[in-house]
Amino acid sequence: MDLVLRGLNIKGGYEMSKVYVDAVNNVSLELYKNEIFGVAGESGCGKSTLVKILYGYIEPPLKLKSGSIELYSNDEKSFMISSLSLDDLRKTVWWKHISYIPQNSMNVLNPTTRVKDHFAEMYKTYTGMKKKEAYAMARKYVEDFGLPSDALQAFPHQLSGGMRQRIVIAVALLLQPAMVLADEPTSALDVINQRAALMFLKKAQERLKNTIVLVSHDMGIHSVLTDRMGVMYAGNIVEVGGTQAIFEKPLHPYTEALIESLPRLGDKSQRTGLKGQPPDLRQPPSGCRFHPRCPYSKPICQKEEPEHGKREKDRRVSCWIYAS
Amino acid sequence: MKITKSLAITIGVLAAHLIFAYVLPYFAPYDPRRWATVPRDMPPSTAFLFGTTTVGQDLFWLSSYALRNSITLGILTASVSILIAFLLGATAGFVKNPALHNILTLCIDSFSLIPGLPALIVLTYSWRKYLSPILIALILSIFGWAWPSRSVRSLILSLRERPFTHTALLSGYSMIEIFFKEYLPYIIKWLAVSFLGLLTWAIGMETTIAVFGLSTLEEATIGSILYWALQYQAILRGIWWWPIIPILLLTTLIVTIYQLSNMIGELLGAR
Amino acid sequence: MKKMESRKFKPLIAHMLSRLLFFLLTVWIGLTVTFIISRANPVDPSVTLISRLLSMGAHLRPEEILAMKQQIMELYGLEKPPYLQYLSFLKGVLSGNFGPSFTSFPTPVIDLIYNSLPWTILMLGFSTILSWVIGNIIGVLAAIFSKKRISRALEWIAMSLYPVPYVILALLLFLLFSLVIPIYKGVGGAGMTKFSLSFSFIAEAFKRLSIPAISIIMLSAASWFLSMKALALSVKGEDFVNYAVIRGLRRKTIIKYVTRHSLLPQITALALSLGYIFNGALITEHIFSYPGLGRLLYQAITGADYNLMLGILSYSIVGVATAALILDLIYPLIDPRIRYGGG
Amino acid sequence: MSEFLLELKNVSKFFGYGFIGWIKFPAVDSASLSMEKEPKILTIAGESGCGKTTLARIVLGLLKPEEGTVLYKGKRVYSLKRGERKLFRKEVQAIFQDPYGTFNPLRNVDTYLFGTAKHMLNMKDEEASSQIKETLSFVGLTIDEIVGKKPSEFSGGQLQRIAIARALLSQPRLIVADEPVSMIDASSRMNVLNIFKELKQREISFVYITHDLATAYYISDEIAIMYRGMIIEKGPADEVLLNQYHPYTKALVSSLPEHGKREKWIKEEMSPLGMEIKEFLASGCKYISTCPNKMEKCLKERPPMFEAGKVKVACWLYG
Repeated sequence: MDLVLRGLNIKGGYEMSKVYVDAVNNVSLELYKNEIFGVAGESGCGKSTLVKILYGYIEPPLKLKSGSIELYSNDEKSFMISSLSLDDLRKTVWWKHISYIPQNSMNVLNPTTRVKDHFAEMYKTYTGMKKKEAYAMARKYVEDFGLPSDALQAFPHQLSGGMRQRIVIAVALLLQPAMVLADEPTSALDVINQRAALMFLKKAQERLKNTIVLVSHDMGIHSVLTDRMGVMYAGNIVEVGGTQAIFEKPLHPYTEALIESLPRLGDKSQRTGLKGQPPDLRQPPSGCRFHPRCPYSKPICQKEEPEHGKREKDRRVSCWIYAS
Repeated sequence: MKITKSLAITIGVLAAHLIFAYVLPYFAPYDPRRWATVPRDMPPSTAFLFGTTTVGQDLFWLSSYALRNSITLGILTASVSILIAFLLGATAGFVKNPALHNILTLCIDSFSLIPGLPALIVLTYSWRKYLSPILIALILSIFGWAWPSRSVRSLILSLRERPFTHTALLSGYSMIEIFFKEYLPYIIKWLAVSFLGLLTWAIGMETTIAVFGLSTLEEATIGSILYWALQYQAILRGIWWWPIIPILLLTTLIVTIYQLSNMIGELLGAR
Repeated sequence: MKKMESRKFKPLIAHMLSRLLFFLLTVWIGLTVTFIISRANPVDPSVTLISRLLSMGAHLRPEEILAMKQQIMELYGLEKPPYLQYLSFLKGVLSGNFGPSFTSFPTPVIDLIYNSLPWTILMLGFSTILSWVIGNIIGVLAAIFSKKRISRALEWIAMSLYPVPYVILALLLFLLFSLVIPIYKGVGGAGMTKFSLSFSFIAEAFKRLSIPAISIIMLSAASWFLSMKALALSVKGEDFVNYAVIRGLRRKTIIKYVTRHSLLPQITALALSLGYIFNGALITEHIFSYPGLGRLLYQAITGADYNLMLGILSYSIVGVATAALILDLIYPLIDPRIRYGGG
Repeated sequence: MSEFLLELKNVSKFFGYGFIGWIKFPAVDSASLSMEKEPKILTIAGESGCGKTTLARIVLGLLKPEEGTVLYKGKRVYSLKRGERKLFRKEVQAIFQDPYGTFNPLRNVDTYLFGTAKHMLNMKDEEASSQIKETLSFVGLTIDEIVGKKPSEFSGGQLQRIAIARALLSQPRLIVADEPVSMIDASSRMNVLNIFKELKQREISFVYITHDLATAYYISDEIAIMYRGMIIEKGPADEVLLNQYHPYTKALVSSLPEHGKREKWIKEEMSPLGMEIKEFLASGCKYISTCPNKMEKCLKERPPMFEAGKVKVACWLYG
């Protein structure tokens, strides 16, 4: 499989007057062409921060402490995102090769600008197109996507949340980037609109054969949409593998608890949740960060961080249970 | 850390003003309002720290009196205005009937748009024979309440929508208890900040109507000193210290109070 | 789809109606307050007026005084029941009839106001627009470059200027331009009350206008600067601006985004603060003897011209409310959310 | 005495928008519901803006409906006498969505517990504190953990448990839980929902308001589905959620992302929803713009509640 992005030992967090919040701790990951990679985890686990770092959008108080991120574009160029400045990223990498669908994305369009101008701005910025030409291009582009073209004339608030969401997705795919980062793209939408938006995203991905990183706290979404996924807890990726494999047999105790606590239609068996609270990342627990809540905790878990070890093919997990 | 340092400076400057205004008058060697007690038109010197006026008053003692009166008048006005603002704003915020609520809201909004100065001038003119600092404070209050009232209203409206209001209701608190226990801490924070705002507004407004010749001109206030300075053409005759001294006192006072209100607002998280 | 609905223009009409209602209510409340103020007079206005006439050297016989008193009572409608007095007062304002001025007897009050009004409008229009534009431009730039030292310096200056009352700054400038840089000496208010559109007139008017206007411009600009900076800083943190940054749009576009969005509340704020600015104009005009309503008002006070005072007060209220109404009606042109509803 | 604990008959609540609220739209549109005396968990499910929170507030006696009647134990909630009102307050309690909004950030959380004990149970401080201790231990907290602390010192899950303890303290008969777990992490959600299940054994009924059909299925006995202010389907939870009668319920269930549904979820055709306000004001069926089964009749006439098996459904398909 073709590699699209490689992140090595990424460590980053928020530095605010003397306090450091360790948001992403020593994360390594490889993403391939033509896949939807899911990042799962609960609030505060660092999944949004990870995506920001992958995009290279690092502004104070966010700080990248160490690690490297390399992106391989469709035309076989490579970019070292972690060492480019914001200005360079903007000029050479962003949107052409990697684009972003931000959190709360149904409300990110400029309320005083018509939808067509959102497209036109992108054409003008990245291809130097004239306004008229850009409008025509936008029209054609939107129609190709199966979206109603009179949505272009509307102001964002005139469209439904689901429609705005699909517009934002369309904007992200405008220049056919090798990779799209989607950070909780549908968490504000209701299930029906969420499904419509994600199906829209999936269809576009199938057509463009690019890579999508989909961040979501909702395990259900991962189960129906992503090909591979990583589960994050307190800044670490604790388990990576094929989505179906993970759902069928979760290896990490945390992944297991997440899937176990998921209620399902047609199944009324008693379910239990995890005990305790996620850790305070200003003072993360020693050893394995999950050990205070882990039902299988062993003495070594308190002392040493487990390796991110390979299990089976394409499956990695960091837990002392599996230490040889 | 930075806030505490500038807060210390601000409080220091304010304290100096307050001592000048409220302690010094007790040490005045004579009634500084009386004319012809000192030589006329003397520029500031060691003998007359702030100089003297054309009618023979020592500006040092006179402005100490004046500052006291101006601040007192300002405090009085701000208190009455805040009270009106609080009562009307709270009513507008609490009224359940939407029509009544809209009417009250429109009234408060209209009142904040009406230019107060000409109205103040007509009113003080009508009552000019009876003007005393208290009456002036009351008249000023008629035009001071509208702006803070708007904010009290919207503050209560937003508090009423907060879920903790429902929690309190479900815990058996009455609406009156909720008002005093849940809302008052927020409202007081806010009132503290707007009290200071009104204080500066009132001091400035008294000075303004005094310059139009419509304040208690016999009583020393910052405004009346300026009025007499203008009447005696002090600026054109080059007696610059006569207007400059009260202007400087007033400006430093008002800027200091404003800084203080900003800092308090920031500390309390009001706004 | 939704486009159909927007064609009905309902939100726009609703907006206009509500602003019109607000305008009418403001004028009505203002005039009612004026009426109450005028009747809550501890002294019988006819006595005041007659003693005023007598002190001006008029020799009147007792019966003439009585007749005059009767005339004045009629003019004020004082013998009628209060609600009729109120109605005839409102009628008087609407038809511009405030009776004669007593300082320039028998010129009607309305003529004096019409002579001064253009000067005030000129001063207010010039200084308000200029200060709003300056304050907002600098405010946005200070917010965009909020980490630069000059941005903090400007904020510091504005914070020290903002709370200063108009009267104080006007006096300071008067002092400055009369004593230190004596360029305002002699440019009193005398002459030049006829308004025309000739070039020499405009040049002369501008010369008289510019220095008094400085005090209004300085204070207003400081206030617009502060609110604009705060607004723009919060807009800068909003999702749609962040999204523009993520999309890699040029800085120019982002400044445009922030500016446009922060300007909207500033227009509303301008409409609401017109009364306050008008107060400032009155005091400035008085101190610089600029031939507008402020000077006229001072003349009315010194001349005990009660009719003139009431006239100025009533027209100030109507004028300020009208200006606010115009701004409110322009607003939807700039904010599409009002035009098409929602938002 | 009435056989029902709670009964809503044709309840409507209008909200105004536009110029001083001239245009009225029904946030709740003639909703009828009933709950038997026997302890049950009734779910009111629907998507954001469907009127479920408004309905919850109406049930709680916090928001007076313009039309219809709300009966609690056979008495009209909005015209209770003083003593009855007090009893109603004591017996009908609530848990809200945002645990941080539930308590005033300027006050200590324990004041609400002592306040409830004082007002509802007429307890003196000592008696109250032993009662509070007991209630807190039920939700897995101790009194020392919470006394003298502001809401900001707790996690969301802890606060939600304190909120449950507060509601329990007045010994309620009915608890209205408005999206109680939507702001809690998925892994701790079940802990809260299991508390509800356990409380049902202790003779407490629940109105569970949610957008999440999976948790609804997990805990509820009965369910009512709302769409644009209207209840469009109601009945036993198993029946409604597994057999779905109304086309909207079908769309909701099929859109639920769940493990094992992958193929269907991505491939099956579906249409996104229309614009809200317009649908609220529709004179016929409100689901018409997206419904795959729409008929001529649906446009003109609003469907009444038809019986279909064990459920009631507002759709002409069953007329």
